[in-house]
Amino acid sequence: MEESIIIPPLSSKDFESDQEIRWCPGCGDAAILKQVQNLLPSIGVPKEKIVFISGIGCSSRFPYYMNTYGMHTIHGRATAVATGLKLTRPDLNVWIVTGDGDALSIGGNHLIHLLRRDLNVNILLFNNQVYGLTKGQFSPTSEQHQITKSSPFGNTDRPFNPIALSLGAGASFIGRTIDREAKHLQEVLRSGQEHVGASFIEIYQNCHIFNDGAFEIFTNRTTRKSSVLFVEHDKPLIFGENNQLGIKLDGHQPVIVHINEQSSLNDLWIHDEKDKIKANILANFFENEDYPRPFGVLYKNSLQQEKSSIVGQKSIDSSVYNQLIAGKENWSVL
Amino acid sequence: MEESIIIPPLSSKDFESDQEIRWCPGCGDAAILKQVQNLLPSIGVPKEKIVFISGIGCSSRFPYYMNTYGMHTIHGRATAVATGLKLTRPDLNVWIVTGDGDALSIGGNHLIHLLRRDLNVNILLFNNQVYGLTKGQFSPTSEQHQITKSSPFGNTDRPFNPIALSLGAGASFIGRTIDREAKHLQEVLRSGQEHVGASFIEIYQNCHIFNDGAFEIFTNRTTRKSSVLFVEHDKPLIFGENNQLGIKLDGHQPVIVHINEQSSLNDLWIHDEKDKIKANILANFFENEDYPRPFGVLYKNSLQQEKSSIVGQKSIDSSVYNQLIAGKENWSVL
Amino acid sequence: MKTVKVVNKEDVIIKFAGDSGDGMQLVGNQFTTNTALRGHDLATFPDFPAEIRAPLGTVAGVSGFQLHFGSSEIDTPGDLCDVLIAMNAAAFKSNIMNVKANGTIIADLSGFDKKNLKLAGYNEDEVLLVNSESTNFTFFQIDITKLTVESLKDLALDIKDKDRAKNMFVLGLLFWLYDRELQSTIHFIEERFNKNEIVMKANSLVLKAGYHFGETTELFTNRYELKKAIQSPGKYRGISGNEAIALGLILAGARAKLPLFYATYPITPASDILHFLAKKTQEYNVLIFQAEDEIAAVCSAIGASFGGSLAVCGTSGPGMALKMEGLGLAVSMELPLVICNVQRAGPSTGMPTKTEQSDLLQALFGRNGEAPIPVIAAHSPSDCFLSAFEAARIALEFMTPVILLSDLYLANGSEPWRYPSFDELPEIKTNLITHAIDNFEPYHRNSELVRNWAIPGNKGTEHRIGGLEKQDGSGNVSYDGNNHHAMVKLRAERIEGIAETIPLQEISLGAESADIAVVGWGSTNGSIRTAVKELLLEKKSVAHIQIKYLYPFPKNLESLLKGFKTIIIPEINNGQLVKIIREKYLIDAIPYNRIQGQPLNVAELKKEILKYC
Amino acid sequence: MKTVKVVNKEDVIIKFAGDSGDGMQLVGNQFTTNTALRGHDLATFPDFPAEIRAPLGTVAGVSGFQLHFGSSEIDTPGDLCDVLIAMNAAAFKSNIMNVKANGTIIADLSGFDKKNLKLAGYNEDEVLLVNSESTNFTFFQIDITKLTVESLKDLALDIKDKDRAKNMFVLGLLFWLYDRELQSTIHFIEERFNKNEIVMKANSLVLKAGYHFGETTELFTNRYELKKAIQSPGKYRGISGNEAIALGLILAGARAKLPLFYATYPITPASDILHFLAKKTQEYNVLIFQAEDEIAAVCSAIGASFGGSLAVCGTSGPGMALKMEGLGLAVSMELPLVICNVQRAGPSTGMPTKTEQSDLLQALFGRNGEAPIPVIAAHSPSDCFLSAFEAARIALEFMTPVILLSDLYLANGSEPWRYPSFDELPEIKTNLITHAIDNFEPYHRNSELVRNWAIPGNKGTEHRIGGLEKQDGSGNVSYDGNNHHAMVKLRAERIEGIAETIPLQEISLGAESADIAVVGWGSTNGSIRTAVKELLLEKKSVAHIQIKYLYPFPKNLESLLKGFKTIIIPEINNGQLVKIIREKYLIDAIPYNRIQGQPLNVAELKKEILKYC
Ligand SMILES: Cc1ncc(C[n+]2csc(CCOP(=O)(O)OP(=O)(O)O)c2C)c(N)n1
Ligand SMILES: Cc1ncc(C[n+]2csc(CCOP(=O)(O)OP(=O)(O)O)c2C)c(N)n1
Ligand code: SF4
Ligand code: SF4
Ligand SMILES: [Mg+2]
Ligand SMILES: [Mg+2]
Repeated sequence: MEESIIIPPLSSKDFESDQEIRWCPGCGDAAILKQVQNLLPSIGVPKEKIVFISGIGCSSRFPYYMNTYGMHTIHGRATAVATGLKLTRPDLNVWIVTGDGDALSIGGNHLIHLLRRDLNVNILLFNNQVYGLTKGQFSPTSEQHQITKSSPFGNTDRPFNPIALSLGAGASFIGRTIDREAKHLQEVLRSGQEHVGASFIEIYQNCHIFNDGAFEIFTNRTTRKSSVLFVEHDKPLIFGENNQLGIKLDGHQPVIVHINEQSSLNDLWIHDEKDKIKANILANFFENEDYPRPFGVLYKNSLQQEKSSIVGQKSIDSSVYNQLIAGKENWSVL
Repeated sequence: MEESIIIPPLSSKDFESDQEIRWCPGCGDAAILKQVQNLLPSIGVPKEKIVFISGIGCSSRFPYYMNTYGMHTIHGRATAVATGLKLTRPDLNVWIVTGDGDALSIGGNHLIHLLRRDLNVNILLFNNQVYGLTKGQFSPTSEQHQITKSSPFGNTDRPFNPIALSLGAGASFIGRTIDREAKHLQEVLRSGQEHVGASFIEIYQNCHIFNDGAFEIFTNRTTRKSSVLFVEHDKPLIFGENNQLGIKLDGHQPVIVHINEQSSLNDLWIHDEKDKIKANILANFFENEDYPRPFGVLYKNSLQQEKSSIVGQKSIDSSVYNQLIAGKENWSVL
Repeated sequence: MKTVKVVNKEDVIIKFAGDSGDGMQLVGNQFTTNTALRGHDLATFPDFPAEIRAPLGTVAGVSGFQLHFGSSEIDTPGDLCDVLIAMNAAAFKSNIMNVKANGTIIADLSGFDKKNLKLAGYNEDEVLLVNSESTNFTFFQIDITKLTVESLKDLALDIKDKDRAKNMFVLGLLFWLYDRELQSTIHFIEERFNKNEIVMKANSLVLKAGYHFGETTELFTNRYELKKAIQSPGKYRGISGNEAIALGLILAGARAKLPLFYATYPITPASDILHFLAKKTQEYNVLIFQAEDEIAAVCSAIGASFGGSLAVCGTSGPGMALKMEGLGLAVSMELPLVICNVQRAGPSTGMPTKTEQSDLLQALFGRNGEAPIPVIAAHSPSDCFLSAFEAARIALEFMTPVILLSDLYLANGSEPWRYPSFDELPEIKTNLITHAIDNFEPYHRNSELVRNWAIPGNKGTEHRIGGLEKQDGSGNVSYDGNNHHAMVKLRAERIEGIAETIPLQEISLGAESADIAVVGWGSTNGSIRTAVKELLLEKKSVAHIQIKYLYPFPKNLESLLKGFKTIIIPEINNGQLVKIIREKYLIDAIPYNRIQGQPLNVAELKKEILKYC
Repeated sequence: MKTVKVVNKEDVIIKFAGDSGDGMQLVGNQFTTNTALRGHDLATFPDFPAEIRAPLGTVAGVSGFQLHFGSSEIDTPGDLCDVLIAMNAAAFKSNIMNVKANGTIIADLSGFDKKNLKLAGYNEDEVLLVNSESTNFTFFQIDITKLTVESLKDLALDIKDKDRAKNMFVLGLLFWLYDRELQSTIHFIEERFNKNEIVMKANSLVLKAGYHFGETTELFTNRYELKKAIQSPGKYRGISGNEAIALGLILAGARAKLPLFYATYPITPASDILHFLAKKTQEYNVLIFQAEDEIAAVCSAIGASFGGSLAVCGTSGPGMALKMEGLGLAVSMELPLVICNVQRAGPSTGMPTKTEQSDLLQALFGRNGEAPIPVIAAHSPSDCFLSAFEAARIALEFMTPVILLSDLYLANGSEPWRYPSFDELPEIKTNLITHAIDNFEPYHRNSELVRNWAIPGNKGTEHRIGGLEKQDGSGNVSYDGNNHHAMVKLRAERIEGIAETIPLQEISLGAESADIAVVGWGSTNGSIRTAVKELLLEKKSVAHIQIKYLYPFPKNLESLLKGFKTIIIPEINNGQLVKIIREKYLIDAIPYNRIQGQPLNVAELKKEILKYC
């Protein structure tokens, strides 16, 4: 079965299917689609070896627009479907596209188990903090007190912290990016794709119909620089309007400091993708509005080697089957 | 409806039902049952206000043996059933009894959502790292490489770290204890019971039929003291045969030190139940065999006030219902 | 001055169709309210696009609203329409096949420019087609957008906002055409835009402009008049099926003196029940719980039921499938529970925005083991109210889960409803125990085989229940074979016993002595009724029976059905009720199945029935 | 020397019963192997306690093993036993009502001391009862434990271990009683304890001691002899239903040249399929996946199926309920999949260690929407092999999920199986595409309406499928009503078409011209066959039909059934197949239902059939 594969140079166009895009004009989903299509020609995998699997939701329409193999499954189960595919076909390049409802509400269990099993797939969680397709109920990432169709007096639940949850589930790769940062998005996707193991990538995605502006603070010119912390491996944590702020670790406590005034660049927390405790501390920023929101590859620690053999390809003699059928104890009737 | 309740002094016997105990003789479940029955007379809640809810599994037989209200539901759903009961009846004292399969395999999603919602219930997870009732398959807490009926060549999956998972899900109370430490068990249960919010308590429980000795290292005389770290709020982290070892935080990194030799008592990490980062570091001990396993209340942070009003007790005039029926626009036909 | 003829009409079907952004639902609803206030009977059905916002101007993006009103009883929104309002070419394209011969089309010329024609998928030469296709119709091409903008030339609004008011022009024009007062809509505009005076003014200006246009243009030579419908005296309002379910549940809770706990996971077309109830939680004894999935929803409802609430779930197809294990538990625990399945087209995700009634067999047989659950079906939007109330009654009186079947068509459709007052609704009795009982047995039964309901907090009735087989009486776990056999029989018998408390099956139209009975259930009621009504006028020997109680059946159903020579069972599925009737009564009932995501077409149905006349 | 009469017997039923720790399963299996090698036909059924380890000596803790063997065809493990081995009072108590009048009881006296009598729930005076109850029987009270320990007095084993060997004493005694060779068991002992010589020695010593005891004691005056059964020539082995399913699946994969992917979540009584397959993963093309729940299991199987595996799930009752949404997706995607439902007593958790066949209607109708899935049922432990193979064939040949129904009784029961060789098994054809196709359409169908199966990795057939309704051919999402109607019909038609590839229904016993047909499905086969066989000997006009293909039915079923005056349908449920037969053929078939967690009792069934003779 193994042949030497010659990959013809593909372009992003090759990954566009013939289906008309049915997202609301301006939906963040389309921006993400574009970046995925831009990325794929460069990952060195032939088109027919790529599979996109989604659940149900606006975001889960994704596979229809990709000219690869794909499945638009049922709500919450993309992770489970992908598990069966990847277990039996480790040779394939499997992408899961899911929403905050799909992955974290109905599909929460399969997600944490997939992360625990550390299957070598890429999980793109389109987080718009709302149920888009069903027209605007709160989701497990909706903010507390958020007014939605199903919470007219404000959502009473606290949201999940998806980074903390995935860390807790044992994820080996955790990234966060946002629909509006095309380059960053593509780079985080690329890191995830290169990582051997389950890559969990939370993508903030604006639903301008039912939850417009949820991430405005991270995209708006005036607030963006002081709300977003782009982390890079081996680089200090720096943010702020003029990159004047940094984060230092005081023992195990993160502290925001003015660079030069309170602290020198050298004293800053240096991002270490492999440090789980640091990843936990970064994850906790979510719960405290004083801290900026970290974006980038927050944690990455390869636990395994790439497997590429397809299971079930042993060549077995019929006599071996006959042994199986006959069992240990048998007798003849003449 | 509110009456002043006179609680007659109850004894542990009052909490024993008339049902014969059907666990294997010597099962850790029975030891836990005993401690729960010992605890309840002292929590100041009348028997009829207490409800035990379980899923399916050996451990989930628990409610049958408690002379309180109880439900033995379906596999994995005790948390969901309890959610409905507690939401509608905040006046009740609700206990969930579940196993590692029940809570973390099929029931994983309801568990993390319950923790996220921080419902004021007590969750007792009987972790025997195996499926008892179905006779010995691996569970999501089984060790990697563990040989079981369904993993004759060794379990290939990594286990969940239940403490990390519950932290990641946003739990407000996390404890760990073990069937063989009667007093410790009772004290951790008491703390959980006193906590307002979801109390998640992992109880190591020996299944001597299908996974005997899984926790022997924590109970065996010769290994116990150097493998177990009993944490107490505001106390330094000390363990070891002669309490000669301690844990220090070097920045955000935990380091095991010989007390007096390498470090003084004063330099040791002081346990702070409320510190989530520290709780994360403690949780991570699980992944590193060099560290002792922490037992006790690992994290506790009340986010809410006790609610005791029963919902749905507004007294509503029939005219208010008539308004509802009539709606905004209506007309008469004569 | 032009002369205008006033034409009398028995009934009229209008379809409002435009792009999702064109406000057709609003116009439809306004015209409906006005029509209802005018004393006509009516039925409506909206027709949303599958996408949240499909691309502008495309067929996929067309949003429609059909209104059928008249001076006699109206049972359906109608098959083909008399009047089509087409705000653009796509709306025209997707509705033209549903206009009656010689029907009227009112089109907004601006929506038929080259760009729109192309977006609708017409190519250049087909532009002619639009016109030629329209020769069988009275085709009014009016530049509504332009007229709208003109009428607002003095207002300081940007062009986009002016544009947006064009639906009011249509409404005004129709008000003129059907000789209506503008008052109800002007009132509505004032309320709706009370924070934005300029928009308020714009809308009422355009409304009047539309009306005025009708009056002055030479285009229209006819106006239409309809008599009031004869309706039973009483208080009326318009109501949709989903709202009626929500109301029915709140009132059932009130009449049972229990709080309502509604646990659900959003799913089309059931979500509006949630949205409606969510708004009522502060004023009424209603708690809603949006669970993490449908399994959690049903399980939390079981928990709430154990705690003494009227516990209810709402869902649809795929969500219903997920609830089956939980429902089995509720059967075994004998706890009251109502599950509303607002059906949509399956299998699997299917067509979430299309109607179907294909979950009946699942409702009856979808669980493992012998797990009988009563099933009832609502047959019109307003009937959803009493059906929900009745489902709750049965659940509470008989300590059982009950499945209530509705569907997308009932859920979104609406009609006038003669509503009851609180006091007219019967009280619902429960089996609640409120005192201590010596040697309490949770499965102790009354003469109807119903066990008692002792809830936590009640002293002296502490007990444990679960999903394992149990000894009758004590409720202790039992693996005894004879006990199990007896319990299986007993659970079934208890449910069969509900037949004692439900009304006998009536014939809704026609006589018991007719040759043919057309037997339906659920939302086909309107179509079947209309077809049979017409056939009766043609002196055919037919009758119409609509079954609400699907399990158990009314006690007289067998003898009633056996009186007919021919039984035809039309369903929007591949034959489900027909299976049950055939099996139970060994009647050679004939299925008639149209599975098109739409209500049954009356004309087609009539044709089918005629085959047997 | 004592004289021993050799008595000839046609068949014998022995029930081994003791405490869970007494090793009765082992003794039963050993005696069974010996019996099979001797050339008798046989059937066995174990009877485990519900608890893992119920308290020692209690009725709840009794573990049983029933063996029925004989010189003619044996179809069931039998109703009442000829011989009861009772290792303690509890074993006696829970089995005494199932011993034939004048049957033989061999009791271990040590297990009937005061303590044991009390644990069994006898009170002091009832001790007499044990004896008096036993007067209808030949009652041998032997102090087996003591004799065992004595026979080991020279071995350096502690008393507990000596005690444990008592089951070998029983086995030896029975070997003497039925004139058997000890060789097969000695061989077994040597293999089993090859790492513990002393235990090995102890066991064979005790085995021989038991045999010797029979020979020397004056107690037994009879020995029993049975002729070989007449069996078709061939190679035989013993097999249980669960093992047969596992084998059938592996071989189906091999004959289809596809890897087997078995995704499951442990559940009684299906888990043994998992355990068996788990052991084969290194040698065969088998991958097992223990998922986090049944939903993940079915969904992962769908993923594997999309990737080109033979994907299979095994489960039971509650787990089956959870798979329904996923199955709907597989129906919509038209992917091959086999679901083995090893049924147990419901509803809900029910009685997990008791048998039942109450998931048939769920298999047929448990999904939302119109989601037809073929259903086939195995009717004996060994038939599970071909049934699993056939389920896989249908799934792969017709690109559809298939439900295979087994039950606890088949799963744990065992019988001799004349096994085929690899080459005797037919090849299974698939619709796999292995080349690029221009304008590939995933829903392009062959003449049997089966779509093609293009799997990832195949260049030039990239495509997307999903659970939304799709246009036939292209597979593009479609909300078109006519297309949907056509697709619903087409999905059903494709499944109905399977009838062309399955054998016609045969009569298994009796003649087509008989008055009465007793029609069953699944595990009732043995009981019905035995009852009808006996009635035929009594010259009654009856026939036996066992239906394997439950959906679609064999093409001749209707005409076959309509030839009989009376159709009786016995089922271990509250009437499920009977509903389908009544509905489909309008035959007034009569249900006979015993829902006791047990196989049908032949005597009772005969009585029922006689009512109609
Ligand atoms: C079993 C089931 N339950 C509910 C639904 C209805 N449903 C479809 S998508 C969705 C949530 C979508 O939210 P999210 O996953 O955040 O995706 P988004 O639309 O926001 O991209 C729901 C509840 C369904 N299709 N299936
Ligand atoms: C839906 C469903 N799937 C599977 C089962 C079978 N089952 C019963 S208990 C159990 C696992 C028990 O393991 P755990 O929760 O760890 O409890 P333990 O017996 O070890 O206390 C399983 C798989 C079931 N009852 N229901
Ligand atoms: S509803 Fe929101 S998420 Fe869905 S397509 Fe529209 S903008 Fe995007
Ligand atoms: S199997 Fe294990 S967990 Fe279950 S009762 Fe026995 S010892 Fe306890
Ligand atoms: Mg979302
Ligand atoms: Mg366990």
